[in-house]
Amino acid sequence: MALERWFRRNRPTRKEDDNAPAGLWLKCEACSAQIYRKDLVANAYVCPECGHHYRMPVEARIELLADAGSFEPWSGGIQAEDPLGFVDTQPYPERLEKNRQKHGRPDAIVTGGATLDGEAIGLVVMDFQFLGGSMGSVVGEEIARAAERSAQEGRALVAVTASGGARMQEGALSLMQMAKTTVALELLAERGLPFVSVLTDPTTGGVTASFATLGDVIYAEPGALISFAGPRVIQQTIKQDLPEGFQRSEFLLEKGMLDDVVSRKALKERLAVTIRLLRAGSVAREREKGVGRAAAL
Amino acid sequence: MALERWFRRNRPTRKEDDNAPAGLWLKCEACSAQIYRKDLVANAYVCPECGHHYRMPVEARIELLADAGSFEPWSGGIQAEDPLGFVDTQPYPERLEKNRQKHGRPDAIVTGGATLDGEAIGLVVMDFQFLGGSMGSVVGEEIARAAERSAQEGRALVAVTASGGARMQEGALSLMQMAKTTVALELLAERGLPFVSVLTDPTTGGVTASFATLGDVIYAEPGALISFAGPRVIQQTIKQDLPEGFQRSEFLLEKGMLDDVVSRKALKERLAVTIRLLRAGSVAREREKGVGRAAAL
Amino acid sequence: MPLPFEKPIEDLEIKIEEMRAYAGEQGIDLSDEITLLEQRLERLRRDTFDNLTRWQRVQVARAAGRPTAMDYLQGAFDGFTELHGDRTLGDDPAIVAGLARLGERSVVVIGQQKGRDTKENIHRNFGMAHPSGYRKAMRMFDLADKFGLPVITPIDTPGAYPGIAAEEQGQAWVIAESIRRMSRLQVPAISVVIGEGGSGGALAVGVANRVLILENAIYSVISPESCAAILWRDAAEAEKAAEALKLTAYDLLELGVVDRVIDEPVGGAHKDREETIRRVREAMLAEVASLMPLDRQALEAQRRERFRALGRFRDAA
Amino acid sequence: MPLPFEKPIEDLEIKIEEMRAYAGEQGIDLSDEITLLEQRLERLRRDTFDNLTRWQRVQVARAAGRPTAMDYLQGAFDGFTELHGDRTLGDDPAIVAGLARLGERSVVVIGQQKGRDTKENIHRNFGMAHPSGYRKAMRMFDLADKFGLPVITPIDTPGAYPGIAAEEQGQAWVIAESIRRMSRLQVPAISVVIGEGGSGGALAVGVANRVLILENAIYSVISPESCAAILWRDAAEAEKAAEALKLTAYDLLELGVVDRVIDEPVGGAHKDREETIRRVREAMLAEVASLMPLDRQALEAQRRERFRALGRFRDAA
Ligand SMILES: [Zn+2]
Ligand SMILES: [Zn+2]
Repeated sequence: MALERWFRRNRPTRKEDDNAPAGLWLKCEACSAQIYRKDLVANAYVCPECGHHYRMPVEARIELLADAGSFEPWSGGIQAEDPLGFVDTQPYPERLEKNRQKHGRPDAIVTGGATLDGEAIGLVVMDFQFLGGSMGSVVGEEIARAAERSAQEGRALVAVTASGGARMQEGALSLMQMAKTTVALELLAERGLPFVSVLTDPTTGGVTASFATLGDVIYAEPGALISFAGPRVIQQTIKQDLPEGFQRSEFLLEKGMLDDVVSRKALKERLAVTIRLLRAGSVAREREKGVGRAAAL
Repeated sequence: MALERWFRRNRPTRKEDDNAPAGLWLKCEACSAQIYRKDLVANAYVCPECGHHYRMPVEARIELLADAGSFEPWSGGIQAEDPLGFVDTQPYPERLEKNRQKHGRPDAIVTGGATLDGEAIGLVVMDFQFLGGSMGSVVGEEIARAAERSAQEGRALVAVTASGGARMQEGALSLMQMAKTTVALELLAERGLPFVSVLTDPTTGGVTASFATLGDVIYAEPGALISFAGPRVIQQTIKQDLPEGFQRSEFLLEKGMLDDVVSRKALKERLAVTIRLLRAGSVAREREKGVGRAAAL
Repeated sequence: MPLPFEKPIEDLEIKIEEMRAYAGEQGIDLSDEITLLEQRLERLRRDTFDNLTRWQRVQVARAAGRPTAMDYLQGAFDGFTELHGDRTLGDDPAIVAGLARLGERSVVVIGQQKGRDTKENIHRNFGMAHPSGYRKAMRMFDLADKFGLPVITPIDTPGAYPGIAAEEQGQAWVIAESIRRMSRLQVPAISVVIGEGGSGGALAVGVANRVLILENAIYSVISPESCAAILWRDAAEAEKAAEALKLTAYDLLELGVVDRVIDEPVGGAHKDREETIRRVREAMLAEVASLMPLDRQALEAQRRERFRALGRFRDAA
Repeated sequence: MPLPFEKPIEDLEIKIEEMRAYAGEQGIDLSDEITLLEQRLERLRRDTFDNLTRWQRVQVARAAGRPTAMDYLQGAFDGFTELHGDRTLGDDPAIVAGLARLGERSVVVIGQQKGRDTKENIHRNFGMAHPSGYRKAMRMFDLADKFGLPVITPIDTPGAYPGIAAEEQGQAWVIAESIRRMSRLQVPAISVVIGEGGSGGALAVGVANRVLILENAIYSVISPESCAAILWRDAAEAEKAAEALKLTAYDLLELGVVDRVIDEPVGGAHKDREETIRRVREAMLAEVASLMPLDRQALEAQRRERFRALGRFRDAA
């Protein structure tokens, strides 16, 4: 479970931007090339040498996809409660407060309206740095609201996922967000508005098993871990090594689960093209409907 | 292709009832027991010793399923043309005429109305002895009519299939029967009437790949060969031995393709129970509909 | 084998038995003593089961002898006719589905089935479904919609199976699809958590108009053991995790995750299977009856609203 | 490599080339002779291709260099965006599907793809789809219905693959389902047989409102080779079988199996790919335009009636 990895990793508090190793220079974890950190950031967190896709901060993601100046935030108006009075090594409210402080947002998600190459969209971006991108009541509610508002405003919905799964500190309520986000997509479907999901590293557990894989079209970034159960859980269950590339984007493409693996560089254009092609149908339908059975074949 | 087998087998003309070896006594092809022929017939062509299911004649099948005296034939009013002027070792019309004479029906199918344990049904029974149960225009049309008439008369439809596939002597027109029979089932679906198919040995090719596998519930008899491509074709293609039990009912049950394998002995009751359970829904819906949103939750 | 906290109860039961045997052998009258002990037993049972800790309830929910889905299919319904296969990948024994009669009505039943013994447990994969199982469930949803049959789903699974084939075949995808498909049903749908409601693997067949739960059943986002392994790095802390997760029937009722708790006989469902099955049957009958007047749109809308509303949050500071 | 009956044409082409080269080398004017030869070539081409036997058309339909589905996807449409996978079993390269623009309209395209060389042929399994391919097609039908996009299916397959995995995964089931799913489309659907329409494997994506066919394409219930193997016990009798099966474009038009034949350039599609693609594009544009005024119900009804009516029979004697 990616969540477990997240917990382990985050014991020793890390630098502000956890998406790429710190320092002026870094050694690429994929190709071992020495990269100038600024070059990596300028290249949308893709290794300029080998194309390895690093996780990227929410703000950079929005900048990547939304047309300049078009993003208008919708999320942020709500924050989590502690419905279970959950305490592990620290109380849930404290954990939340630290994350709020550190990441400057109420929870592991940002949503908003934007244009993407001119197309009106609702944009959902998950923040894996905030409690492992786990989906509790707030994440679920923000996604549901974004889907509903997009439907009302006639926007396509684009969701960029990154999550360790459900937020166990909210117990069964977090499980229920899987159903909540799913039913919230229905309004979009009823209005013939596309929902395109973009799965990024890592997308696991309850997020993968709900709205993330219900995209009309599903794209994934190269090399992303995408799963229901995490590799460690599976390894513990079956006591065997996992196949090479197991649960990575390319593997899942081969298994028929993805529409395509799209590099970050090509992502915006591909989303624009896809949304345009899907939306053109309802436009044509609108224009030509009502003529009915008049024309004989 | 089972059709090929049929052609090979049928070169030397066989006795009237080809469904079981001739003679007063026979040796069971499955358990090698000596069986008195009349016992086999009396036992619905199931070996009394080992339960091996032999193919059974159409009339015996109708007797097995229809309540005594309830069967009223619908088919028989149409016969095949020779749209291609097809000649192989003999002209198609001659082949047809011989089969008509021998089997006493216009083509490889009998349909009719009946009650099955009191339930009103349309019954379709294919005749594998007639040109390998191949589906040409007449078989397709009779099935389509039976489906439509059942829908109009509020009957469930039961189809007992046995076929080598499409009738190549009618070329692409026989291929089109796959679509014709499929669309004819739509009326039943629209009226909430169940279609239960019973796949018997052998059901292959275009019949398997159309109406036969579109049953709301699909049963098969034990040991029946059910396939798209026949074992010989596959063997020729892949040049390998086929797995044990490949394409047999029990194998397909395991592969998720069948609702159950049902012995001939249990078949009538199972069909009755299934049809009753499926039909009860629309009855209840009918009775209780219209109350609408009145009752609050 | 009694559960740990059942030991005093069992000891007392044995004592009463012994006393009875002794009285018979010796031909003496100990009926007053026995009656007293029986009253004590009854009190002990009640005290124990009225005050189970969450972790103890987890143990009851998983207890050997607790009625499984199949026990309900055979005991609470009539003429259960199993339908096999997902028409795609196979036939998953961890999910048992088919047609049956509940009282006067035909229904579609989709049950998650653990084994009743080791052999069956292995056959059923301990009630952990593969994608094939959820595909079978979706096929049943289609059948239910087509023929207007209410859907009943007895839930009892540790979770969807975490394995290589399951992931390759899109476990996440199929759970998501099943959630959506079930939410779109045009017929009444009732889920009953009869044992373990394990995470997404349970929710996949739990998007019902009414979600019921047996008194000692649990429903959780994660098993206490896995939760403990993550939070305290020690699966042995499961007891602590069970407390923290608030996964019992009454916790869930308070959270709005379930709509109704069905009381178990004193001593737990495994101590009186027949009575448990009878109570579940009564509850299902009542719930189906209450939903039948709703039309298709109303049923779908109610289900959608029910799940849309779940969650707790407040305005950001 | 020319087809056997193309040999005289190719010989003449070579002769003209040689004469041109010779004239150039020698600096003499042979233009009159060349013009004469070119006229003869044109006549020879026309005579040959106007009088192809059925078996020769089968060879043209399968000729190397004949435009494949992908050639149309890239040449007749704009902005083809491939979508992969069936969300169940895999991604079958024998069926290429996605979104594209046809003129002003967005459409869903589902093409059966043979290889353009040996390597691609192996990758594409010679255009023979597995169940996964048909499941992908069905997913595209769903997408088309949801977004109101017309469906175009270029057909070119020897047939659905006859193999162990294909049978295990329900090849027959998925073809039947695909036929039904396509017949239920609520959008215009157009099939174009561009090469080989091989039996159920072709029909699975051929249940369209309008079925077009290229002049030298074929559409048959069985391949001539298999037919010959069954009827004459000799695949070499394929020529005879091709004649008997009446599988050419104009045969099929007469039988009502196809609605329209698209002429190929003289010499066959493989001799002028661009012009062929242009003509197919024009035909598709016209057909989509003619269907757009129909509403959902009318489109479904027309498709249903079209296929319901196919077949030839008479009253029994
Ligand atoms: Zn690198
Ligand atoms: Zn025998």
